[in-house]
Amino acid sequence: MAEELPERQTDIGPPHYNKFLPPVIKDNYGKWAYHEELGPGLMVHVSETGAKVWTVRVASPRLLSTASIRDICEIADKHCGGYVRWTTRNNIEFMVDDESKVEPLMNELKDKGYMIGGIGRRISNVVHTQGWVHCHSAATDASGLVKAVMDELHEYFHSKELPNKVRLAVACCVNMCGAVHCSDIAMVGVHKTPPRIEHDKVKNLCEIPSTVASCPTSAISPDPAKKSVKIKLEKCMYCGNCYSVCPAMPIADPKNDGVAIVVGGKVSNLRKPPMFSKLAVPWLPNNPPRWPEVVDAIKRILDAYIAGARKYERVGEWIERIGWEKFFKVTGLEFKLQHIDDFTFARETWRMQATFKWTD
Amino acid sequence: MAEELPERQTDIGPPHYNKFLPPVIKDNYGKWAYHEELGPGLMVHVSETGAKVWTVRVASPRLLSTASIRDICEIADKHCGGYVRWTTRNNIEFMVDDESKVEPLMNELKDKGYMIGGIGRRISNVVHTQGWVHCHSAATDASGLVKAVMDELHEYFHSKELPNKVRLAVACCVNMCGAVHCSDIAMVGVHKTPPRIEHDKVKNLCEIPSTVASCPTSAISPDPAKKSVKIKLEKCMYCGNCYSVCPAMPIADPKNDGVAIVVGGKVSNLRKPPMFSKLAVPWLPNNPPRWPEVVDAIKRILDAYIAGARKYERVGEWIERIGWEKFFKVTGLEFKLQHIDDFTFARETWRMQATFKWTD
Amino acid sequence: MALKHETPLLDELEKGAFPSFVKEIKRAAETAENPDFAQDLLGQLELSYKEKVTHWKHGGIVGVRGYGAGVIGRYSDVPDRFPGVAHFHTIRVNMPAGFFYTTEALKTICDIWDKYGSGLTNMHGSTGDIILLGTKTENLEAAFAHLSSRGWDLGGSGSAVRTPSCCVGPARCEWACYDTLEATYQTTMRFQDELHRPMFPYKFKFKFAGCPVDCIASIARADMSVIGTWKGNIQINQDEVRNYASSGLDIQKEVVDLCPTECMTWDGNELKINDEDCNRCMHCLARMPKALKPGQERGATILLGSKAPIVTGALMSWVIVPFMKMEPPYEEFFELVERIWEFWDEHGKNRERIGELIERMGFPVFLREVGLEPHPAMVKEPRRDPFYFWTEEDIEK
Amino acid sequence: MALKHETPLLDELEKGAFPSFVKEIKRAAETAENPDFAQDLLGQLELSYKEKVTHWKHGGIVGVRGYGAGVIGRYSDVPDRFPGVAHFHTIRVNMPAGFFYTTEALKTICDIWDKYGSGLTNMHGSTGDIILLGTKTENLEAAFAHLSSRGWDLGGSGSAVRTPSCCVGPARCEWACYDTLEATYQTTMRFQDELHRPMFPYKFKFKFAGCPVDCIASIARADMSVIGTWKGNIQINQDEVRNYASSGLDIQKEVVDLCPTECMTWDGNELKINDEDCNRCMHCLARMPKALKPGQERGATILLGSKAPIVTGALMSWVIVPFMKMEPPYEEFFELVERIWEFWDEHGKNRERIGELIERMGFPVFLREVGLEPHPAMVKEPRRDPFYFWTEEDIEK
Ligand code: SRM
Ligand code: SRM
Ligand code: SRM
Ligand code: SRM
Ligand code: SF4
Ligand code: SF4
Ligand code: SF4
Ligand code: SF4
Ligand code: SF4
Ligand code: SF4
Ligand code: SF4
Ligand code: SF4
Repeated sequence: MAEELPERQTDIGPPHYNKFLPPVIKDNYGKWAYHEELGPGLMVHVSETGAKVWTVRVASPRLLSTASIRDICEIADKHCGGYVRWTTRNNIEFMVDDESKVEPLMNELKDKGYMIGGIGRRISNVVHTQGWVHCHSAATDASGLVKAVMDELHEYFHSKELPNKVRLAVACCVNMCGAVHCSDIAMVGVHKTPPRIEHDKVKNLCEIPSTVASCPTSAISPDPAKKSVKIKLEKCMYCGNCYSVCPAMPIADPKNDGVAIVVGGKVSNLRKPPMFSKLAVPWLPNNPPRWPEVVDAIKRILDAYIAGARKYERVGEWIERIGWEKFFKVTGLEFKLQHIDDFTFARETWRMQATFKWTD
Repeated sequence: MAEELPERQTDIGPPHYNKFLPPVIKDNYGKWAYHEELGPGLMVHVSETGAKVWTVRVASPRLLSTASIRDICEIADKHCGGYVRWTTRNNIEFMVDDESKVEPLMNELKDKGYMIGGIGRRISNVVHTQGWVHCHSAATDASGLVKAVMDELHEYFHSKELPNKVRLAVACCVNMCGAVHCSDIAMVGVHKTPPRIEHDKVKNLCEIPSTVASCPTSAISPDPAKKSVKIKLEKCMYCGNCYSVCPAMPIADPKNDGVAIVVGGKVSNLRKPPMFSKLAVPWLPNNPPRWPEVVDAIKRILDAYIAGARKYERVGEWIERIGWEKFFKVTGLEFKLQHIDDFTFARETWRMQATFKWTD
Repeated sequence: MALKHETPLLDELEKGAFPSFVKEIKRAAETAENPDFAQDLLGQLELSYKEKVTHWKHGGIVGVRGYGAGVIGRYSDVPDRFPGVAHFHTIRVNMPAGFFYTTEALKTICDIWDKYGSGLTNMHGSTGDIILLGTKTENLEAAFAHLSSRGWDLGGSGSAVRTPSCCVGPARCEWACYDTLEATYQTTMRFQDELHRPMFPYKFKFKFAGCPVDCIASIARADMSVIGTWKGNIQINQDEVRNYASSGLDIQKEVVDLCPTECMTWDGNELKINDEDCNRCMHCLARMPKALKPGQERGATILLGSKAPIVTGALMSWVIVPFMKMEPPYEEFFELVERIWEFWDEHGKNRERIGELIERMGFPVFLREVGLEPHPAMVKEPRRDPFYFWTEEDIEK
Repeated sequence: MALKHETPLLDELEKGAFPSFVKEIKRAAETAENPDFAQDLLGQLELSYKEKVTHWKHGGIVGVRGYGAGVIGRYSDVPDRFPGVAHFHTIRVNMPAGFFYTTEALKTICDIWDKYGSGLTNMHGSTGDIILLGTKTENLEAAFAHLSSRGWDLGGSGSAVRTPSCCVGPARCEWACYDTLEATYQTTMRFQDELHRPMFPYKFKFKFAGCPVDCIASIARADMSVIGTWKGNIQINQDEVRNYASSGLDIQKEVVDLCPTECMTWDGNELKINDEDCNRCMHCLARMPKALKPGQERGATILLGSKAPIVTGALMSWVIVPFMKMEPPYEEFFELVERIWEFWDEHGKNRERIGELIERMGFPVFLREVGLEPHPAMVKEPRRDPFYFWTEEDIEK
C-alpha cells in the first residue's frame, strides 16, 4: 500500500466523552432526579431541571458489520440528532429528548426488525467472548451459544418479566473473558482431557519455568532430557493455562471439549453482597450449531427459578434461600463428583453442619 | 512398693454405662417426652410413662480433689440414691425421681456452698484445659483465667438470664484443647515471638523432617551444617507447633506471651449453622492472678451482646446481623492489622462487597 | 498438713464466688495421702504465676505395659525446688458413656488415686476421660492394676483412637434420635486395640450427639461426628402448641420467625410445618419440647474431619453420609470407619488428621476410594471454579 | 458479492428471533470493501462448527510502532484453505468513556475499518474497547495512522493497564455518586504510557461504577474497582414515598422486608431509615427512585483485586479504602494507584495479578507497605485462626 498516510499521533487517549454527549445529556449531566420504566425497552430519566430523556434499548449480536453500524447511525441521525450509545452489556441505546420522538423512533426500529427490550426484570444481552470466531483458546463457540440460547429465551428480552434481572454470560474457555464467574446463569467452554506436549516445539516457543509455574495444580515439571516439560496426567484438570503460556501444549479435543453451566452469581450489592457463580452442570457436549443439551439445561434452570423465586430475588439469592440440595432437586440436574470442590477453598464449601433438606 | 497387685486386665474398655444409671433413668431410657426448666439450675424431664426426673446442676472447677469428689458422693448418697453425673461442660448433676426430694437436695447444696445454675440462657461452665497446672505447651494458665472471668460473671451462671446460652472456653495454647475455635467467647494463650533453637539438643530430641513439616508457614528448613534446623524469622507466626514436635525449640516468652480473645463461634445447628470463632482481641498481657485486661475485654463483649442481641441470638448470630464493623464499634475494641486474615482462607474473609456500615 | 510454699498470687484465686481450683489443690495438699504432689504443685504453679511461664517439660514416653496410650508423661523443669512434682504424669481413665456414676464406683477410683497419685483429678478432660492428675512413673503399673481389676480401663492418647464420648442422649433427653451411649460404648469396645496402641498417622476422635443440638460439640471436636437426625415429619401436638401460646410464648416471633428455612406458619390456632423444607435445625423443638417431637424414622448423619487450628486452620466436620441407621450391631458404621482408616493409613502423612488428608487429596477422591456416592447434602454449595477431574470412563476416545 | 463457502451449520444460526452474528458476517462477506476476510471467516468458522474445534493459532507478536499493546495477533491454522484469514488481527480502539458516540465519529471508524480491515467489529469487547475484528499485519500501521489522526487511540492488551471503563453514571443516572466518565477519562489519560507499553507483571484493569449497583461489573472484573457511595442519610421525600405506596408498591414487602440490614420501618405513612445501620446496598433506592436519593457527602469506595479463575480461583475486589472523594485532579487516587504498582513491581511474579500477589504475601503486609490503615470495613469478618504476625515494635524486649 503505497498510499500516503495521515500524520500519526500517539498517546492521545480516547476522545473526551464530552464531544459525544447528546445535548440533553450534556445539559443535565449529574442532575438526573429519577427514572421510570415505561416498557420492556423504554425508560425515561427526568432531570432536576425538568428535562427528560427517553431511552430505547435494542439488542445487538455484538459482532457487528460496519454496514450494520451505518444502519444504526442512520436511525440515530434521523431520530436522535446523530447520537447513540452502547450499554455495558452491548445493547444499543437510542435517546430522544421529547416524548413526541419516542413513537416514531420505536416504530422505525420495529419496522427494521430490531428487538426492543432488555430493561427491567428481564434477560438482557448476553456478555460473551470470541469463541471460534477469533480465539485460539476457545473450547466452544461463544456467539453461537448466545444465539442458540437467546433464540429460545428472547421473549424474556422483549416482553415477559422475571422475578429480577437474569444476567447470562458465555466464556469460550476458563480464562473467562465474559463475566461468567459472577453471572446468574452462564456457560463456559471446558476441556476434559490434558494438553498434548509437542516436545520439539517446546524448546522454541516456550519458556520452561513460566510453563511449569502456570499450572494451578503443579502437574507440570521440567523434562530436562527432552528440553521440554512433562505432565503428571492424574493431576491435570484441563484448565489450559499452560497452553496460554506455551503454544506447544495444545489442549483442544473435539470429542471431549464441551460446555459447563454455572449459576447463582451476581455483582450488584442490592440486598445480598456480590456472589460467585457455582457449578450447576460440569459438562455438556459441544453440539453446534444449536447446542440443544445446553439450551435445555439453561431452560430448566430458568424455569425452576421462575417457578420458585420471590420478586426481586436474583438466581443466587433464590438458591441460597432454598439451599443447593433443593436446587438440584427442582431442576432435576444430576449431582456429581465434579460438583464437589477440591480446589483452593474446597473446605469452605463442604457442609460443615448437620442441617440440610431431604431430597430423596 | 513391694505390695501385691491385683490381677491386671487389659482391653476391657470402660464399664458399661448401664451399671451407673439411676433407676428412674434406666426405666425411662429413650422414653423421655419433654422437659421444663424450673430455675437457673433446676429442670425436670418427664417420661412417656409419667415418671419424672429432676436435675440440679452445680458448678465445678473441674480440677477436683478426691476429697471433694467424696463430698459430692456423700450428697448423692444422701439425696440421689448414690448416683451422680457430670455434664459435657464439667458441671455436676444431681438427679432425683420425686418432687419432694428437690428442695432438701437444693438446700443442702446451697448450705454447702455449691453454686447452682448453668441451665437455660446463661453462662455455663467454662470448657478449659491444663495450663500451667500440667502442660509444657501453655502460653497462659487455664484454670486461673476461668476463675478470674467467672468470679466476674458468676451471676450469669446462677441467676441472670442472657439472650441465649453463652459458651465460654479457654485454651492455654493454640493447640486449642478447649473448644475455643467454636465458642461464643473464648480465650487462647498465644505467643508473640518465635521459638529459640537449642541446636545441640535438636540432634538428640528431634526428627528433622517432621520438625520442618510441622511449620504451617514453611518457616523452618534444615540446617545441615549444625545438624539442626533454622527458622526464617519473618515467616514465623509463633504457633508453637514446631515445639510440639521438637522439644529443643522452646517458644515460651514470659514478657510476650499473652491471651487472645475470639468470639462468635457455636456448634449447635439451631437457626444458623455451626460457626467458627473469630478474632476479637489479638493479644492482652498475661497478668496473673486476675488477668484484669482479659476480664475487662470479656465483659465489654458480653455487655455489648446483652445490650444488642435479640432473644435467642447467640453471640455469633448477633454479630453476623449487625456486622463485624459494628461489633468493633459497640465494644470499643480496636481493629488492628492482626485482625485481617492472611492464613489459609484469608480471601474468603475480605470484604468483597461495596456494602458495610459507617462506624467512624 | 500445713502448706509448704507461700502462694500469695494463687491465694488471690481462693477469693471470689466461683468454685476455686486453688482450694482444690490446697485441699489435696492438706489432706491427701501423698500430699507432696499437691504441695509442690502449688509451689511450682505459684512460680509460674510469678514468672508467667510454664515449668513443665515436654513430655517423655511413659506408660503401662502393653499399652502405648493412656498416660501423659510430665516432668518439672525445676525438680530440685519442687521434688514432689519431679514426675507428674497423668492417667487418662476411660469414663463411662454419658458420664453417669455410682458413688461407689467414684469412691473406688478416689481410693486408688489417693493411694497411687496426687489425689487431684479433672472431671473430665476435654475429650471426656477421667483425668487422674499427677503421679510418678513407678506408680503407674500399680494404679493401672488396681483400676483394671475394678473394671476400669485407660483412655486414648497419642496417634490412636481417642476415648469416644457422647451427650446424655436417651438417658435423659427427649430429642435423642439414636442411642448415643450404646453407640459410644460399642465403638469403644470395638476399637480397644486401636485405642490403646497408637498406630495411626495421628489421633482419631469419635463423638456421638443425639440430635443436631450437638451437646457434645461433636461437629467441632471429633474426627468422626455422629449426629442424630430424622426423616419424615416433625410430630406436632397442636393442643400443646396452643398451650405454649397461651402461657406466653410468642410463637410467631420466637419460633416461626426464627426458623431458618421459613417452613413454618402459625395462624394463632394451628402450627404448620412444611417438612420438605425443614432442615432439622432443632430451634422449634427447643422452644416447644412438649409440643414438637422429631420425626419417626430416626438415625444419624455422619460427619468427618473436625479438629483444632494447627496446621492449616480449624476444621468442622462435614457430611459424608446423610443418613445412617445407628443400631446395634453397628456393622455398617464400623465398616465405614474401617474403610476410612484404610484410606488414611494408605495416604496419610505423619501427624496428618483425616480431615487434613481429605483436604489435601480432595473430597471427591476420598469419596471414590472409600466407596461413598456423591450427594448434594455433602456440600453447602457446589464448587465455583471449573477445575475438576474426570476419569477414564468419562472420556470419549 | 456471492458467498464463497457453503455454511449449512452456520446458516441454521441465521434463523430464530435473536439478532444473528452469522448475518453480520455474511453481510460483510457480501458488501465489505475487503470481503475476503469475512468470506473466509465464514468458511473457517463453518469448519470449526463441523469439527468442534478452533482453527486459530496461538497469537504472535504484532502491533504498531512504539506501542506494545492494542493489537491481538491472530493466524489461521488452515491458511491454505482460508487465505483471507491467514492473518486476522484485532485492533482494540479505546472507546469513549460511557460508550456515547456521534454517528459522525462512528462512521469515521467504519470508513477506516472498511478500508483497512474486515468490516467486522465487536461493539464492545468485554473490557470495553471497540474491537476491530480482523486485519492483516501490513494494514496495521495504516489503520492506526488514520485512527489516531482522527482522534482515536488504541486500547490495552498484554501486561499493561487495560482500557478503563465505566457505567453511564452522571450522564444518565440519578444515583451516580461521583463522575465516572471523567474519572475514567482522566485515569486513561494519566496512564497512557502504562496502557500502551506493557511493563507490569500482568494486566491491570480499572472499572468505575457510580454506585453499589455496579452496572459495569467492576467488583468482578477490575483489578481496581471504584464504586460510588455516600456518607450521611439517604434523602427521603415522604410525599413521593406515599405516592409509590398509593400507586401499588407494597413498601413493607418489596422494600422494608428486603433491606438486608433491617434498618427501615414503614408505618403506612412515613418511611424511616436508621442510616447508621444502612450499608448502602441500593435496594430501597432502586425500588423508589423518585422518593429516595443517596446521601449528600459523596465519594467512592476503592476495592482491589478481582479477576477470572485462573490460577487459584476467581477473585472479587475487596475494600482497601472505605471512602475517597473522587474529584479532579484525582491526585489522592493516582498516588494510591502508583503506590500499589510499586508494591506489585517489587514483589509480583510474572503473570501474577495484584489480587493474587496480595493473597500470596498477605493483605496486612500489603496495607503496611502501601501505607493504608487497617479498617474494619476491609473485612467481612476477622480471621478465625490465631496465626498472625507482630513487628519489632510490638514486642517487649
Ligand atoms: C445501561 C446500564 C449502564 C451502562 O452504563 O450501560 C444500566 C442502567 C441501569 N441500571 Fe444497571 N445497567 C447496566 C448494567 C448493569 C449491570 C452490569 C452487568 O450486567 O454486567 C448490573 C449488575 C448485574 C449483576 O448484579 O450481576 C446491573 C444491575 C442493576 C440493578 C441491580 C439488580 C439487582 O436487583 O441485583 C439495578 C436496580 C434494579 O434493576 O432494580 C439496575 C438499575 C439500573 C438503572 C435503573 C439505573 C438508572 O437509574 O438509570 C438503569 C436502567 C435499568 C435497566 O436497564 O433495567 N442495574 N446493571 C447497563 C445496561 C446493560 C444492558 O444492556 O442490559
Ligand atoms: C447436660 C448437657 C448434655 C450432656 O450430655 O451433658 C445438655 C443438656 C441439654 N441441652 Fe445442651 N447440653 C449440654 C451441652 C451443650 C453443648 C455443648 C457445649 O456447650 O460444649 C451445646 C452446644 C453449644 C454451642 O452451640 O456452642 C448445647 C446446646 C444446647 C442448645 C442450643 C442453644 C442454641 O440456641 O444454640 C439447646 C437448646 C436450647 O437451649 O434452646 C440445648 C438444650 C439442652 C437440653 C434442654 C436438652 C434436653 O431436652 O434435655 C438440656 C438441658 C439444657 C440446659 O442445660 O440448658 N443445648 N448444649 C450439656 C450441659 C453442659 C453444661 O454443663 O452446661
Ligand atoms: C488433657 C487435655 C486438655 C484438658 O485439660 O482437658 C489435652 C491435653 C493435651 N493435648 Fe489436647 N487435650 C485434650 C483434648 C483436646 C481437644 C478437645 C477434644 O478432644 O474434644 C482438642 C481439640 C480437638 C482436636 O482433636 O483437634 C485437642 C487438641 C490438641 C492438639 C491439636 C491437634 C490438631 O490436630 O490440631 C494437640 C497437639 C498435638 O497433638 O501435638 C494436643 C496436644 C495435647 C497435649 C498432649 C500436649 C502435647 O503437645 O503433647 C496436652 C497434654 C496436656 C497435659 O499435660 O495433660 N491437643 N486436645 C484433653 C484430653 C483429656 C481427655 O482425654 O479427656
Ligand atoms: C477480546 C476479549 C473478549 C471479548 O470477546 O470481548 C478478550 C480476549 C482474550 N482474552 Fe480476555 N478478553 C477480554 C476481556 C477479558 C475479561 C473481562 C474484562 O476485562 O472485563 C476477563 C476477565 C477479567 C480478568 O481480567 O480477569 C479476561 C480474562 C482473560 C484471561 C484470564 C486472566 C486471569 O488473570 O485470570 C486471559 C488469559 C491470559 O491473560 O493469558 C485472557 C486472555 C485473552 C486472550 C488474549 C487470549 C490469550 O490467551 O492470549 C483473548 C484474545 C481473543 C482474541 O482472539 O481476540 N483474558 N479477559 C476481551 C477484551 C476486549 C476489550 O479489550 O474490550
Ligand atoms: S474466554 Fe478464552 S477462548 Fe474466549 S476469548 Fe477469552 S481467552 Fe479466548
Ligand atoms: S491444562 Fe492446566 S492443569 Fe493441566 S497441565 Fe496444563 S496448566 Fe496444568
Ligand atoms: S491447649 Fe495447649 S497448653 Fe493447653 S493443654 Fe492443650 S496442648 Fe497444653
Ligand atoms: S512457631 Fe510455628 S510458625 Fe514459628 S517456626 Fe514454629 S511451627 Fe513455624
Ligand atoms: S445433643 Fe440432642 S439428644 Fe443429645 S443431649 Fe443435646 S439435645 Fe439431647
Ligand atoms: S427444625 Fe428448624 S428448620 Fe425445621 S421447622 Fe423447626 S425451626 Fe424450622
Ligand atoms: S452503577 Fe449506579 S450510577 Fe452507575 S449506572 Fe448503575 S445505577 Fe447508575
Ligand atoms: S440502601 Fe439497602 S441497607 Fe440501606 S436502607 Fe436501603 S435497603 Fe436498607
